[in-house]
Amino acid sequence: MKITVPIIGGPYTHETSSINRLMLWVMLALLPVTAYGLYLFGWPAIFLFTVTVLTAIIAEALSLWIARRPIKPFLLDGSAVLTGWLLALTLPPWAPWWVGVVGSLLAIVIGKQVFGGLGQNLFNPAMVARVALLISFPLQLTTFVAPHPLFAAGSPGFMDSLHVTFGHAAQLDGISSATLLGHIRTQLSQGIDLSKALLNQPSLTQLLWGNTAGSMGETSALLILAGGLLLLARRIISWRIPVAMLATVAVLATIMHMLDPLRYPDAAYHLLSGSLMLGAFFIATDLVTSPVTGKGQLLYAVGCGLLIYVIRSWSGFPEGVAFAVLLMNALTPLIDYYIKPRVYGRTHRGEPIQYADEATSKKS
Amino acid sequence: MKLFKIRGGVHPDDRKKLSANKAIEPMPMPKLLRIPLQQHIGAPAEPVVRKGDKVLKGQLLADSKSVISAAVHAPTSGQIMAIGNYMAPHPSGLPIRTITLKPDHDDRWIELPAEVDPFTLTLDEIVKRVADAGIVGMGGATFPSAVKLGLRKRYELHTLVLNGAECEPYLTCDDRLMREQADDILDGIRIMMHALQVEQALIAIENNKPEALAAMREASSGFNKIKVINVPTRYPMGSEKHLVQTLTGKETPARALTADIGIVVHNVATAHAVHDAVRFGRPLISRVVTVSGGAIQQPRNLHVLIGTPVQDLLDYCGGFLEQPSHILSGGPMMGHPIPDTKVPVIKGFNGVIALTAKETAIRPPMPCIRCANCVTACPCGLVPLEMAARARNGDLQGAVDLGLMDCIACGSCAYVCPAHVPLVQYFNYAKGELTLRQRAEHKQAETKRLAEQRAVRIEHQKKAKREAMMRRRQEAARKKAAAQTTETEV
Amino acid sequence: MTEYLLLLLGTALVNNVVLVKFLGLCPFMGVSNKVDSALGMGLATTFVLTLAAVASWLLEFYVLQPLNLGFLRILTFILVIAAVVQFTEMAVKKVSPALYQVLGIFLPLITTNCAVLGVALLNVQQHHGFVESVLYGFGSAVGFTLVLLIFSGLRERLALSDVPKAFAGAPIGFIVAGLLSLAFMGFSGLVTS
Amino acid sequence: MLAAITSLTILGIALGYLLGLASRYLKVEGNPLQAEIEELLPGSQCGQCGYPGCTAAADAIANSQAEITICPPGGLALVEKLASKLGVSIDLSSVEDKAPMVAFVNEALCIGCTKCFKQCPTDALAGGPKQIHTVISDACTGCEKCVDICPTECVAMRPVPITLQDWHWPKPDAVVVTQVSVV
Repeated sequence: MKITVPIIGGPYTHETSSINRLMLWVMLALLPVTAYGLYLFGWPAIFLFTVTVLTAIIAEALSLWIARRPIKPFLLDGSAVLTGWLLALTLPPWAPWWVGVVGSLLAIVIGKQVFGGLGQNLFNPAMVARVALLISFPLQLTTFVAPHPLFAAGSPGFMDSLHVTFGHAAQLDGISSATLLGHIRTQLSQGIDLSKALLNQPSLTQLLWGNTAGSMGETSALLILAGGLLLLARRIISWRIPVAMLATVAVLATIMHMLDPLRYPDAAYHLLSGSLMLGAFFIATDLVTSPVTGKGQLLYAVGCGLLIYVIRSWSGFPEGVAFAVLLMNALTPLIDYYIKPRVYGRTHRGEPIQYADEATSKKS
Repeated sequence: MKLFKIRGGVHPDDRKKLSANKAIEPMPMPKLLRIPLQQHIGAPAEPVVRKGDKVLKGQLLADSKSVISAAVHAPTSGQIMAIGNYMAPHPSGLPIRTITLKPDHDDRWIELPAEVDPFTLTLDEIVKRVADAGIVGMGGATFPSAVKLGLRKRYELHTLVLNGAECEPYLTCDDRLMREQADDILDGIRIMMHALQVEQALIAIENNKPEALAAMREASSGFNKIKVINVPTRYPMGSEKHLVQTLTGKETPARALTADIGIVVHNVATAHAVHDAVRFGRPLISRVVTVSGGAIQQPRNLHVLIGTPVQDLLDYCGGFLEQPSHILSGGPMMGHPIPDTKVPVIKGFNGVIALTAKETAIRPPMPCIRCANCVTACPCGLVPLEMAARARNGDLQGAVDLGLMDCIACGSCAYVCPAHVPLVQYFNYAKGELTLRQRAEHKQAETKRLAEQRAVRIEHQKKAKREAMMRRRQEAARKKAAAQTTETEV
Repeated sequence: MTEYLLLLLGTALVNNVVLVKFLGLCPFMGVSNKVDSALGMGLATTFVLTLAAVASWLLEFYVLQPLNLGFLRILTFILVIAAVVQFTEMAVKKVSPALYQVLGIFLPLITTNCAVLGVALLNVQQHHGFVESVLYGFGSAVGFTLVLLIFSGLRERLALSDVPKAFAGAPIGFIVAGLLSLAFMGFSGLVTS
Repeated sequence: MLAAITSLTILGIALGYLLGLASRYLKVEGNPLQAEIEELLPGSQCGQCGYPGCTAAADAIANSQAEITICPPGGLALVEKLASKLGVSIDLSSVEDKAPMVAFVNEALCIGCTKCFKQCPTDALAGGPKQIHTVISDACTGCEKCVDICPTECVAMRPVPITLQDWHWPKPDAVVVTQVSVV
């Protein structure tokens, strides 16, 4: 029997892993918190989510088509869906449809495809879109609503919801509700200290379960944690980024809270509110834009945590996850440039190891 | 004994069950043997026989003529049909100098020296016997063993490590050899210890081979200088430098040999060949080859004469179950594809593996997503993704700066890559290209010298011509002057 | 003390010369291909910027103001900056010929780096004292170096990626600079001066 | 007015004086670059770059009058070295690396005129007058001078044959998904 076999380089056995599989696991991990968010904020959230993800897919396909790259394998890798998905989770659930569309276009086209597509982007595409939207449309991006669970009394029905998402956004004024971080920021700027500002605000348990105002997928710390643990168990992300990032924020918050309890909320509030949890497990851990070495990842995560705390506490924005992640994304190449693992048989500086007794092992 | 951890590494499914329980069996005599003259690292051997000669089994066919080279012997008795070029058992399929031998089926040995007690020989005599037998590293690296046994002269050695890790999936030839011929291997080890003048020998066997471990333990029970060590199953445990690190905790300095830290590593199959060569004077003319893989009808361990066509091995194992997607010499991690099944088995072949597409799980490559799995897996502490990106963009110097030359091409990175980037091929390409450039540079230096010589020569010629011209002119002037004087005299 | 620290932080991050004030874009785009050369350029600019801030403040305070020669400000400042740059160029050539080669035309072009003149003029405009001027100059330079370093790291990555032809080179550079600027907006409001 | 003129003059003179001093203390001797570049060039004086020889070419490169890609025999490796020496970055993928070529004499056509071997800068052509010439490929730089001069057009450039020692794995195709036919 004569057969021809391709002559390609080795190895000729492989782990049963692929990019699609990685992306599918991340989506699976996002599923609980997404489902809960969609339930919590009702039809408008479902519409916005659908519009955002669909736009991401279409934008990806169009970009690939324009760049004359093969469309099918890159669409099927799931990265575009995931980008749209993550972006949707960070948007206010009742934001108008065009926020999702513009956001997805920014994420896929400016955030990813101009860099050459999958794996080439320097910044997290979802966070590029999130920051660009926040700066361009501050009103729409900071108008949050209290939870209006699906089918609950007082929640908008299907038709009303169409109006919320695809109609005029101005009607939200009556039912808008601030996020905890936004509320604290406003109160502090008015000279009201935390002992009063935190009255009538969601309790820690509420924050844990996520039954509060906030972005679509950021409210339930517990469900995000569950998804994150799944990714950790599957070894898709390493423990370093989430742990170091959360620990940095917690330590800083505790120190500042001890220094001035009336101005700085304690660690629990910081950890459970805003997009910190989602950021720590799903956004900062983005493989493409985070450092490749363990030490580098620790440094990156500590940097993220530090920046988040600084921006939350002292800058003009109540929430800093997106900014912090973008800033650390920008530093990632430098981190990878300066922090490299030690090469076998070499010192950290790259010189061959020299043993003190080497003189004895080589005869002259 | 305390063992030390190595960095990175992977755990590929070892799939040794396919052939681990098949005893080594001899192959029937093939119709033709094709014996390449370079089956080792170093210079090719020079033929000492001519076309048409009748040779006996074990007779020298080609001798090593330089320091790093190895002799080649006749695997059986027969007639030399040709000395020419034949397809090499190498991915390129380019031709290589090859002796074709037609067996006469008598299988008659050349007259062998009487059996000697190796411990009465001088150290140099042992090394010479190993060199004369044409023994090379049989784990696949094919470095001439005699050179390694002579390291005693340049290094202060204390330990001999026997590599029985066999960390490549599928391969079971060392496993079977240790199970079946433990005493012979042990004798070889003792001879090598003697030749190297080391205090101890450590036989390292991965813990997925309990039978081999037991056999070697039993064989070595009487010798307290020889220890059998159970090392964890983890690829690439069989890499010389990493095995030494596991056993001693010491890293071999970059660009140096394990001998620099007083250790010499040999394969267990090499020890067996040393036993044959030194005690009985039998050259290396055959070896054990594992024929395995999902596409093979009946996986087996075969005792094969050097020069046997791979096709014969496949036929003997019942051919293919299904069409293989790859046929390799060696294991799936570091083995190489063979260009055709007509190529011969050589000294470094430890396996012939035919894999199905499902087994290899190779997919079309996608762009790197910087997941850093390769960084975690690399046993050498490199950043494969960055090195490959530079090789891909033609920045070879950049790849070298990142440690390309410290890469052992073990394939751990490519094994775990979810994007299926052919990382190892990038590194092999870059290394090969750099070697070519070095050679080109060498040539450039040479041509520069020639050009300068030529410039000097031409300058000389011109000068000589000028001088000749000058002389002629002076001559003419003198003649003229002489003529004038005669004229005036007249 | 805190005040000075905040001024330094504010000029380096919040009011970054490159990403927020959009000064000094020429060397920012020009000398950011390699991390090492970016670091060299950053250090050279730091030296020039700080020294120029000091020199121009002295000139302003002791010469221009007493003699009522405010109209000569830009002229004299450029003269001083040019001299400092000349000096730096000679020093770099002496100390590190390799860096001199790498920086090439961009080294003398620090003269026309608008960040240097900009900082000197802003010092006057914002009525900074001597120490404040030094810190303002130094802080700006640190911000410049930081951003140049970050950008060079990003561009080294870009050089290895498959940027579509239409965007390769300067276009993608500007896009990245824009995104970086976007990220730096997170610092806005951090230090209100 | 007077104050302005005086102060500017004083400033100019003072700065000029300081710079003059500085230039004395920070003086650098000559341009060592040209010699270093010449060291890197092939030195076969083949003239394919358009300059009369390697020294002239090195001079031109050192003064940025010539591209670092001008030397065909040096190939990609030389370009890389020059780029790192001069600190310029070039898109290496755009530089075409031609397969090395050597001259080959078609002995059936050669009339032994010796013109080629007088031209060869590295004495790579062997043979005497009225004898067939052959090429020593190890010494041939592929400068093509002999091709141009040969009256019978019997010299041709051929790629150097690949041997087992020279072979290396080819570069994998750019990471773009290709349709791999499944067997």
